[in-house]
Amino acid sequence: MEALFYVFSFIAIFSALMVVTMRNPLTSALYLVLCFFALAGFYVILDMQFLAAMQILVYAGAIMVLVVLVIMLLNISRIKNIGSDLHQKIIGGLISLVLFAEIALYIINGAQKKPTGIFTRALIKKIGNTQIIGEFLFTEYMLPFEIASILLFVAIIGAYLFAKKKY
Amino acid sequence: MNNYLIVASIIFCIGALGVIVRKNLIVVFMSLELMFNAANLGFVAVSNRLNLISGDIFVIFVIVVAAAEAAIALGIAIAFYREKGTVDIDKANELKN
Amino acid sequence: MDFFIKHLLSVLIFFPVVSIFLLLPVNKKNEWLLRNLSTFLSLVEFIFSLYLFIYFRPNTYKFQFVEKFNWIPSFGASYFLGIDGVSLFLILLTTLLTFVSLLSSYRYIKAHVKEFVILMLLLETFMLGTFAALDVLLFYLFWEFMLIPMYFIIGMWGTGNRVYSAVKFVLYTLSGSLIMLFGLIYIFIMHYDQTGNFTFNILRLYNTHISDGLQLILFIALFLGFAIKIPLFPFHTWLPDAHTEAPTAGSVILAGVLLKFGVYGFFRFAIPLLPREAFALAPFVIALSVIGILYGAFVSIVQKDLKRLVAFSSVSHMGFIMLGLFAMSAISIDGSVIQLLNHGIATGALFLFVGMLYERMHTRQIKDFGGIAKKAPIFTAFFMISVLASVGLPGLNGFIGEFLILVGAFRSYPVLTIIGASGIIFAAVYLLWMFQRVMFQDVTNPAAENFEDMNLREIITVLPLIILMFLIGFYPMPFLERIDPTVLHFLSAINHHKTVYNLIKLKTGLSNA
Amino acid sequence: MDLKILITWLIPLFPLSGWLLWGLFGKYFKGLSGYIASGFVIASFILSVVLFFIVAYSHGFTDTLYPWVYAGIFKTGVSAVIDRLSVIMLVMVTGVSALVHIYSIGYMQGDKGFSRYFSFLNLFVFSMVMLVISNNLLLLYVFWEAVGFCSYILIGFWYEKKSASDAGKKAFIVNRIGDFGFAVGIFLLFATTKTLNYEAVFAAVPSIPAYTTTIIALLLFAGAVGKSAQFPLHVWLPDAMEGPTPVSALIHAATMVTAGVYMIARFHVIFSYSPAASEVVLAIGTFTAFFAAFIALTQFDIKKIIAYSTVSQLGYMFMAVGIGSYTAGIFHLISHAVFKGLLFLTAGSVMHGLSGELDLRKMGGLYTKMKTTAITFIVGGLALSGIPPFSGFFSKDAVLADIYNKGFYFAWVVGEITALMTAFYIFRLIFLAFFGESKLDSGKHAHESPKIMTIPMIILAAFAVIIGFLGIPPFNDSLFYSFLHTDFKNAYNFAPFVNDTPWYALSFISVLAGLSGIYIAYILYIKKSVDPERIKSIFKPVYMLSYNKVYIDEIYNFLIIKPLLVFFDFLWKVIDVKVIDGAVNGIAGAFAVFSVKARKIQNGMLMSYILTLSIGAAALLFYYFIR
Amino acid sequence: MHNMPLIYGMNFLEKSMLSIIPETVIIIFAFMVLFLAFFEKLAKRKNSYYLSLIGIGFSILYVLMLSDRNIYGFYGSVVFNGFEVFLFIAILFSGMFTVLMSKDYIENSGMPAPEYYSLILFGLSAMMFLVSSNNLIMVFLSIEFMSICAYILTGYIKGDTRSTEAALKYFVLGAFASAFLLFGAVFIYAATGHLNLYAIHSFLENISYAGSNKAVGGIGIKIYISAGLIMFLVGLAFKMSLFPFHSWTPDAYDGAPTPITNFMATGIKLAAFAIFLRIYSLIYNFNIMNFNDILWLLAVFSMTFGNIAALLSSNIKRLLAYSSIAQAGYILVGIIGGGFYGYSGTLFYLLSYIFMTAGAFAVVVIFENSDIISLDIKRYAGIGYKYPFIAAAMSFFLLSFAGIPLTSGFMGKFYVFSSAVKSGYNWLVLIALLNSAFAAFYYIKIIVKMYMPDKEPASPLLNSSGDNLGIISGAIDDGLMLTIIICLILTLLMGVFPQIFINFANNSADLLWRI
Repeated sequence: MEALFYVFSFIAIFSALMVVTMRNPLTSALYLVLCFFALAGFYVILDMQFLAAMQILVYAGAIMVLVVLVIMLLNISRIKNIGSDLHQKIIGGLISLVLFAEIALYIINGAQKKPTGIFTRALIKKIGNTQIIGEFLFTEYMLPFEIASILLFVAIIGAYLFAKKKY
Repeated sequence: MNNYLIVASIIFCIGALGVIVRKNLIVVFMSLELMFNAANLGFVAVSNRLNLISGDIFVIFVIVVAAAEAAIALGIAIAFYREKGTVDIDKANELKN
Repeated sequence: MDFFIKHLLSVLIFFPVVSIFLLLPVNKKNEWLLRNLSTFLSLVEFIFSLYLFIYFRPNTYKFQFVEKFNWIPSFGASYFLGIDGVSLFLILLTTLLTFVSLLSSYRYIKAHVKEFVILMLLLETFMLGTFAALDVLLFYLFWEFMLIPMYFIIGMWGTGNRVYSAVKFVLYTLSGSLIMLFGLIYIFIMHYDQTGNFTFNILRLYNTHISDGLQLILFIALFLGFAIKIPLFPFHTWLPDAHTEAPTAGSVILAGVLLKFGVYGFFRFAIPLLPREAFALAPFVIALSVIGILYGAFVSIVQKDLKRLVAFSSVSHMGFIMLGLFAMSAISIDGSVIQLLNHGIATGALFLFVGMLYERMHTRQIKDFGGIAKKAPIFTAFFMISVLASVGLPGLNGFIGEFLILVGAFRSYPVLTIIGASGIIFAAVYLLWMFQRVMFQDVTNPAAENFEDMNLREIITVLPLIILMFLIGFYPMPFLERIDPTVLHFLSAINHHKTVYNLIKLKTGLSNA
Repeated sequence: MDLKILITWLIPLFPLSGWLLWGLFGKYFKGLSGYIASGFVIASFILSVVLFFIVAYSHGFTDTLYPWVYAGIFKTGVSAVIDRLSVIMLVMVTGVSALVHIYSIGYMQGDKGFSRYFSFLNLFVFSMVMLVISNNLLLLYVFWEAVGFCSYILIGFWYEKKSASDAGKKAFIVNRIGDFGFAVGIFLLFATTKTLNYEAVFAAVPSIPAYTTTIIALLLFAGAVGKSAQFPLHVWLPDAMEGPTPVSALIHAATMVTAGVYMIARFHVIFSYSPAASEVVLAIGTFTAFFAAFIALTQFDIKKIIAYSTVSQLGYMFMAVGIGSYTAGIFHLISHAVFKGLLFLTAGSVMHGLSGELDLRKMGGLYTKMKTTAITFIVGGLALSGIPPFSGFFSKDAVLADIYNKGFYFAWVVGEITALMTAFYIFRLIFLAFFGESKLDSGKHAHESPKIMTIPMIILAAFAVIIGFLGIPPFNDSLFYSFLHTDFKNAYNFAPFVNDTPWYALSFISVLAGLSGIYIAYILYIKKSVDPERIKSIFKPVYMLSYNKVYIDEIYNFLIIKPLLVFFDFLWKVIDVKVIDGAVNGIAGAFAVFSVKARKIQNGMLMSYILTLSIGAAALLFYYFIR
Repeated sequence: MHNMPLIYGMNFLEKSMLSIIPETVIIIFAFMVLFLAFFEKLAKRKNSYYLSLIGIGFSILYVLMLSDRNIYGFYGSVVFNGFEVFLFIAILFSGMFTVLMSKDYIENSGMPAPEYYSLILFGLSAMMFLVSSNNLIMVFLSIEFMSICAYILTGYIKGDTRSTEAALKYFVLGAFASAFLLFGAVFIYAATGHLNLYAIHSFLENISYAGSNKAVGGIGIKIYISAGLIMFLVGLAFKMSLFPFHSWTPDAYDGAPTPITNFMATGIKLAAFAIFLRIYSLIYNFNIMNFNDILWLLAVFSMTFGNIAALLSSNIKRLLAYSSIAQAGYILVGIIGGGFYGYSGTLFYLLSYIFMTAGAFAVVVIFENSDIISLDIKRYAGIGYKYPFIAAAMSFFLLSFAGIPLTSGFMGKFYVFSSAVKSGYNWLVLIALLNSAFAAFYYIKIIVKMYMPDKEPASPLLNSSGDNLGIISGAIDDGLMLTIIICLILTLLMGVFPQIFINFANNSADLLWRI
């Protein structure tokens, strides 16, 4: 388990770095996919196979495909060479380092709640995570689920409005 | 246990870095996705640690929202490209002061 | 009738609003009707306000014509009106000057007559409300909104760089009164903390107990608000601009009424609310006022613009008033109140005459005038009377006020009073010199050759003021006998604080020794 | 209310109503206003005479017309005190005014400001009367300034002339300076005694500490200095001659300028309780007497000469009240009022004859042309130079004798010398004007004035002769003294008589002085045995000093007025505009600058927006450390 | 079902449905409006306009019908009580104004109406969900929902690069901010193990009483919570456009269609403040963290920056944007003041803020529609004489922004500031007052332009300006006039007789505590 965790975290962080550093958006898109895979791996470790599946399907499957499609659509050669200037890199690096330091500080010095829930690994294994999630999704989180559906609908309208040439 | 959160925060900050330094709208968007995913990781880890399930539910909704945002983002990207002929966000400088 | 008397203050405050509604349907083109109707309505208002004087019981300090309704219960704010000997005359002054200035602007205001008269009446409402309100929130409401009509009057009908002056006027006074608002809110909250219920009733707020250090801060806050309005010496720079650029009516109201609010605020709010700091800081305030007296006089002497000269002269006069108020003796405060009226009357009249000069010659530079006395005897006579009234010539109103102020103040602050009293010399210098250069000598400016004398309207405009000058000068008793009880009560109310303060001073002095 | 009170208030009422009449409806009356005005004043003159006898055969009284200013403990009414002092003054004031009114009808004939003139003249009479009878210091101060105002308006009567309006302004402002002291004195008096009513004040005076009394007395005296044109503040009186001559006669010779003396006599209690102050009065008086006479020696403007002589005669009066012999002072005041009024009226008649000519060097030989004027003038001159039996002799000698007998020898000597100079300059004037060959410029042919002007002159001349006998020496048991001195009984006698030299010895000396003065003038200007030019060249510097009025005006101008004006200009242009207003506008400007800076943040670059956002987040997360 | 917090009773579906009726109505109407788009004939702009107005009207009706209810729907993921009633009304009003403003605007710009109005309605429903949401998932979801509608509407003008650019900036920054919000949620979740706000509240209650004993991990949990709250705050402060997170405001306001600018300035800000108030009021009493220090800074910076930046801006929309940043600062003062008094003050201020802002934007829209006048303030010269009523209304709204008495702005400021003084934040109030003193400058600058243009002969002998006095002849949109009149009346009413509104606010602030 530990070993797997480190492997996955290495992959995830490495690919994330690649995403932001690669010049060619296509490359970074592929690295992003890799990163998602790593995250899916984490989920598997954490006994959330369902989420892992979602991750692969929705993200790596749907969203990234969409992204790649758009990149292709927008004449890759034009957008490949959009560099970024140095001082900006430096400041950005600094800021994100500071952010990380601070968050890490909180994480290290803080303490989480004692585990009080009942969904132990054993229970989840017994019932099966998909079933549990399903139950919750359609009882306690029914309303968010509905809203999410409307949200997606609106997003479709939006995409359509943005993408079409004129009214 | 904190390791998961540390990893999550690292990815989060990398995402932030990407948003800050990159000028390519598409890449910026991807970095945003990274940030969201960092949060996802955090949720899953925490809910697992606390033997809870609600965190995992949250992740599902985050994924949904991410999808929606992807749609919007790419729509905007296309519109922007159509008008400016590029996706360099530095070209978005008409509105100032 | 009985109802009318019982709610006279409300009637007075809201009658101008009613008149505005009467004026609204009138067509803009029909300036004749607009002017006369508005003037007539303001005259009616003035006549109503005379009822106050008639039904006012002298020889009592109690508030009269009191009206009290709940307004905002959850702030403890109420629609609480009432007048005592001091506000009575300020209200009368307001109604009179509004009438006068409306009558005076027939010729001066050429454009947007409708807007002008409406704004003037609106302004009147708020001025009256400010004087009548005994509820702090209500007072502040009237106090601050008053700026807006005045701002429009200066900015729309002013001369020169009127916009600059108007904006300066508003911002300067606004910042002052916002700081004051802080002080008021603070006292309001303190009273809540002590009694556990919200109230803006000033009479209740008087009982708020405030520790010394706090009093200092709060007094400074209130001081800024009121001192800018007066304006006291270092805060005076908005005044010359505003007065100079404003149209005649604006200057009259500005000098005649608006400047009074600062003093009134000190009398009604700052001193009774924070008596001990008032006593402690009195020397500084008095020093400022004396500086103001001399400074205003000195600067007026060298002015080249007629209106600016009068403006600076009111800095000097307001200095006298503050000196009297903060000397904290019955005589001097009586004097200050009388002087409030006098300044309103005399300076208002001066602005009227300057306005007439401007209407005829289209200039305000002193050097462009001269020899007008020969052309316009009536004008000369009235102008001279007002000049002398503001010089403080005995027999006219100005003298009574200044003399009482100085006599009263001399007891407690002999040196400062003497320095201040030297202002009467310089007053003579700048006013008479101005008068000589403008009216006497020979005609230099061809424009003055056919300088027509005052017509009937103008005579009617200034006559009430002139009559008042003589009345107050020769027989001030009707005024004094109404003012005196109020002032005595004011002093007795704050006096025990004075004794406490003296005790403290004594203690500290001993401890130092 | 009973008769005498009615009379008391009628006296001021007449002129007051006159003023209102002419002031409001003057232009409907035309020439008539002069006669009616004079009628009013004559009426009040008659009433004052009646009042005089009432008081003489009964006793004085006070009355309050109405409560005037009641504020806290400050209570004063419009109230009158009628005692022997005030009735004498009343008679004098109303009498002289009546004559001047009548005279003016002729003098101001055809002036377009005719009724304006009479309205203000009436106003003056009213104010002067009130000044005399007022019973508290506030009222006194009011009319003290009111008469000042009248003189201002009447000096500047011909306001088209810049010099006239200047003179009026100068008179008012210089008086104001004196009044400032006077007012402060009143404040101090009130602060110490809590009242301003005469009786109460006088009752309180003995109990207040001496130095306070001195300060009060000196402050009040400052007012007198201004009003009566004593040394530092005398500058306004000579210029005041710009006004119509009858005005000079009434205001600047007979009545207003003597108010200072009257005031000190009225407040004799205060002054007598502070010898120091009285000595100051004496010193100022003495100096002014000499100093003014010295200037008068060399002037050529007849009115100026008479004006300076007024100043110097006032000096005599102050000497008298300064040594505590108030009766003598008042006596000289009365007689001076008469003969100086006479001199001015005659001078006016000369001007009238010469159509406004004032320069001695352009006159001469007028005696033949205008006899009445000349004779009356000479009578006045003799009275002024103290030649028996003219009134000046009695009054001035009464003063000088008291000064000698009370042991102020130096002052006495100066007084005698001044007497000599007085005689000299007035007869210099007479000789140059009325005798010798005419130096009139062509086209000017002098003519005698009309009856309406000459009759008042003659009446005054008669009085100038007879009035002196009221003080038939020895003065101290004369009729006048015995009538008046009772009013001064509660004065503290700080300067007792040290020797009682017989009066004739002293008066002999002063008559000698007078005669010698006349003689010098005679040899210089009639016999011409000595050429004035030679003497002028011998005493060149002294002459220039005298001729230029000791440069007082110039000194004031350069040392006080000019610097002040520069300072005021600095105050306005630099302190006000640059410093104070600059600060205000500076703040506004600062905000504008901030605004430009602040809007730099909003540079339209998404990049920098994200930066600010994340920096903000990082900053907030710093909370961990301040936690 | 097991760890589902049961401290609140009813979880029956019909009760739950009751709790979201207003939103549901709006959504239904949104679909109906959208449905119009499919039919050329029906797609007339008017239809969708009126239809959406009717929808809002119905929703308001339902809100009023339910006004006395106190419901926890859907297993406590939404709440509906007086607090919501107040804010629903406010939000629906802002939506109504937005719709009213839009008619002529989209006529002129030829935008497809049905989508536009339906998006506004969707946005409204999102806001209402946000306000009533009682669960971090709901919060996140509805914020995103709301934002997405806003992104789309911002970029709605086709072929206008400014609009697209605004949408771009708004989107990137918004997503960035909500990522922070999300990460904050992780921390809160980790600390408390709850997503339901009331559950979180009761949990915090326990630990705050347990003090800092290791048994419950007091200190550590507090650290986690503070981290979570801070990052959450970043996300919300972005929507509230407080100082360091304000940067999108001027550009988005500028680029967006003006009615949408109004929508953002009123609705979104309102919803954001509401949810912040809800979350904040839950942790306020417990000594979790002295949050007020941070808010203090944010408030001071926001108002100072907003005012200073607005001082010189010449574009009216940008000026209003900056001023809205400053206004956010003032509103925050009330939240800092805290307590019942402070919260009710905040609500009152928010309500008054809606009316003045909507009124001001309505006037802007009028002058945008009548194409003679652009957004540049210089072009406003002299309209005081041309359009007296509109100019007067505009000046009144501006004065209300400036906080001059007789306007709701004054009462709101007074209420908020006195609450802050009450809890001892004197310096804050003093700074705020000085701010509003010099803020008056740029509001008055506009009035100067309208009434005292330099063109006019600078003398009392003005030549009376023209005859076309009176309202713009007929051309003006009745919806706009209606908006202006409503806003005018309400601004005046809240300024002079605020008691009823104060009662309303009090009552809802009171229910904010009720758990």
